[in-house]
Amino acid sequence: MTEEQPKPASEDAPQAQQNEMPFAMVHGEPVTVPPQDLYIPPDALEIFLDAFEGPLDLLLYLIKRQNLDILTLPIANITQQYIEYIGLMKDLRLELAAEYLVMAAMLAEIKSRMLLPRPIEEGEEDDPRAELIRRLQEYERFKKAAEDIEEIPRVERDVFEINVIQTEVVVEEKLPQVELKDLMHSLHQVLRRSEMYAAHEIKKETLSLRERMTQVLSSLAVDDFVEFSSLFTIAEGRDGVIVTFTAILELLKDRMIEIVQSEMFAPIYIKPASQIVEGETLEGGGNDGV
Amino acid sequence: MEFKQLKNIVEAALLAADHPLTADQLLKLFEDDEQIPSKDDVKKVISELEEDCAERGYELKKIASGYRYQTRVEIQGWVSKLRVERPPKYSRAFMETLALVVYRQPITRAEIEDVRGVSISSSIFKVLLEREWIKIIGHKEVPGRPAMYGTTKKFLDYFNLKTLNELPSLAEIKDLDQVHPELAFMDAEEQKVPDAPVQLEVIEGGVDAETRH
Amino acid sequence: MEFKQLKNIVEAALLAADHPLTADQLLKLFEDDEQIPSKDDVKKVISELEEDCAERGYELKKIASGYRYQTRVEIQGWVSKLRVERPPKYSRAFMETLALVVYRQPITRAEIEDVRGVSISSSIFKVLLEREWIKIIGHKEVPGRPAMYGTTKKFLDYFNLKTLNELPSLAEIKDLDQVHPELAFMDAEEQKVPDAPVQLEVIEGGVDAETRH
Repeated sequence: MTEEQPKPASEDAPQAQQNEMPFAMVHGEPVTVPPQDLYIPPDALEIFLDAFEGPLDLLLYLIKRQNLDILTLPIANITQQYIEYIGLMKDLRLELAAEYLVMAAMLAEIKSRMLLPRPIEEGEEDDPRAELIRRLQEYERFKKAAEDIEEIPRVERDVFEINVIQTEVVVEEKLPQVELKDLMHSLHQVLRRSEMYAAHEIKKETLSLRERMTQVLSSLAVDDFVEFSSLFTIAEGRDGVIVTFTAILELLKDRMIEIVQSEMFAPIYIKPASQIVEGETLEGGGNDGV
Repeated sequence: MEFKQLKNIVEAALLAADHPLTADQLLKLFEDDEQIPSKDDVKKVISELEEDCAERGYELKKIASGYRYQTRVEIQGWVSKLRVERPPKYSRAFMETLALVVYRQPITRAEIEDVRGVSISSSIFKVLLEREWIKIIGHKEVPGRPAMYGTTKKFLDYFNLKTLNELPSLAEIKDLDQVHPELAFMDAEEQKVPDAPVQLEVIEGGVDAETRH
Repeated sequence: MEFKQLKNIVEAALLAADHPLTADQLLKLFEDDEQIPSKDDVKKVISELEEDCAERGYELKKIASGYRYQTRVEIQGWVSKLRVERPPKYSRAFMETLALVVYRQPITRAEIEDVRGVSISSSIFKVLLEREWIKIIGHKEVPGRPAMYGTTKKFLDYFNLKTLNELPSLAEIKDLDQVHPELAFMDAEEQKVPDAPVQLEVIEGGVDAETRH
């Protein structure tokens, strides 16, 4: 996609622009002549931000374009060019990433520091450009590394895996093994995502209650009608009775079960909440009551 | 193109293709070339390739939709072991669905989907029901009467639990990283981490990606 | 078992496997046999198989997680015509992020952003993690405990590598103090800048599906 812009740049630009509208407004001034030596056709500006991977990339581009070494970073020049780009982009109302503006500020700061007189004893390590140069070099290394990786022959693009059909495979099915910690981990993940912690007071809900609810419903699935008292196991003691009772209330509240009593003092029965269609009890046939 | 190169390309193409190829389809691979091979050449290549593997563990077979390489029945006993050798693993969606049934039972599919934020494929329930780790324990009396799921005795047996109470509470799971340091990622020695004091933990493949969006 | 049959089986297994196989994994195919081949035999078979296809359109390649048959780069132009979909193309942002993980692992997202000077879209990490090219290998013990990323074997496999060492080494960093100390402050106006017309160059690969969605 390297741009071979047919449009002449610096030399012919003045004549060409005679009858043209200003193509940008910089600081309120109409710009009819594009900045010399960094002319980007206005159309191309649109893709400007996509073309560069951020301010470091843009700076590198400005430096490389002039065949300069990063180490000799001509700060005044680069700053000026950089800021002109930014100005153009702003006037074209391109959405400007904050990083570009931060860089502009940094460049301006370095420039101003370099204009100030320096005490003699100041060594090179205090060169205000040092940090910027370090970052530019660092970025350039990885930019190059990314290009290198891009060149490496890779599957799907340069080489293709060979995967010959196996004839008449008798599939020996092996069920996946699951460990409890995997299960806990899954729950941890899903809860973290759903932010259930924040929204509910589920902490109060004990697992035994949930389990008991399942047990109660399961016994209904088998017998359909279950005597209330048979749901309690005396051996479980007081806590067990409370859990069971709470489970029944909970199910009742959710309208999953109904409680019926034919007459006063007759045995109380629990049954699944009334099923609308006769015969269609629990779907999934074999699975119920397992 | 030399015959030898033609043969190399046809052979590699047949090996790499994920579906059978006809002679015409093979010819198409060369349509941008200066010299397009003839169909006869391609057919000659194919018959040579057939002979080349006459004594090998695989063969070039002509089936209805074209030619394809396949392993020979004679060695199926060995090659089929490839399939079972990798321990199968349940997907994250599967594990999370199971975890939600465990902790929120009785729960409907819609409720699980609600928490996970994505729809769940029916096959997950099918497998969970087939393994008899969950069962339908009733139907919720709301429109559509959706099935409500709960865990089974088999589930408890598999995980060696007497009751669900033996599982950590939700609050503990929230602090999973701290509570169960033994879950720590075992690769520690392999992954030399020079930089900073680091606490490793099990988060395999892509977990974070999903939390991000 | 005769050597020839051993070779036939190993060859067919490597051709049929949908993932790379190590010598040990290949040995396992024979564990039910009366006479189990030695690992040396298997290795000998492998090196013979490598030679057998030296002049073919495919090769037996050793990569991070084992041996795999694959087509040769040289015939990519023909074989890629088999694929209907175009290979995924990755943006520069994506590749640079990957490069930083490759060379700087373990590395956090903030550290990557620091070097690149821009924030990185989450979708890049999502894709990298989903492709299992990178994984979270721990958390840095700094505020927020950010995830640290590292590369996986899958990454090496995908890029045809045995180890990370096969990657080109990173460019050297030149030392500002040593190279041009005298230039340190000679700057600004004196520096003649050639004022050639300039076109926007570096658009290549910059815009891509990945960064866009």
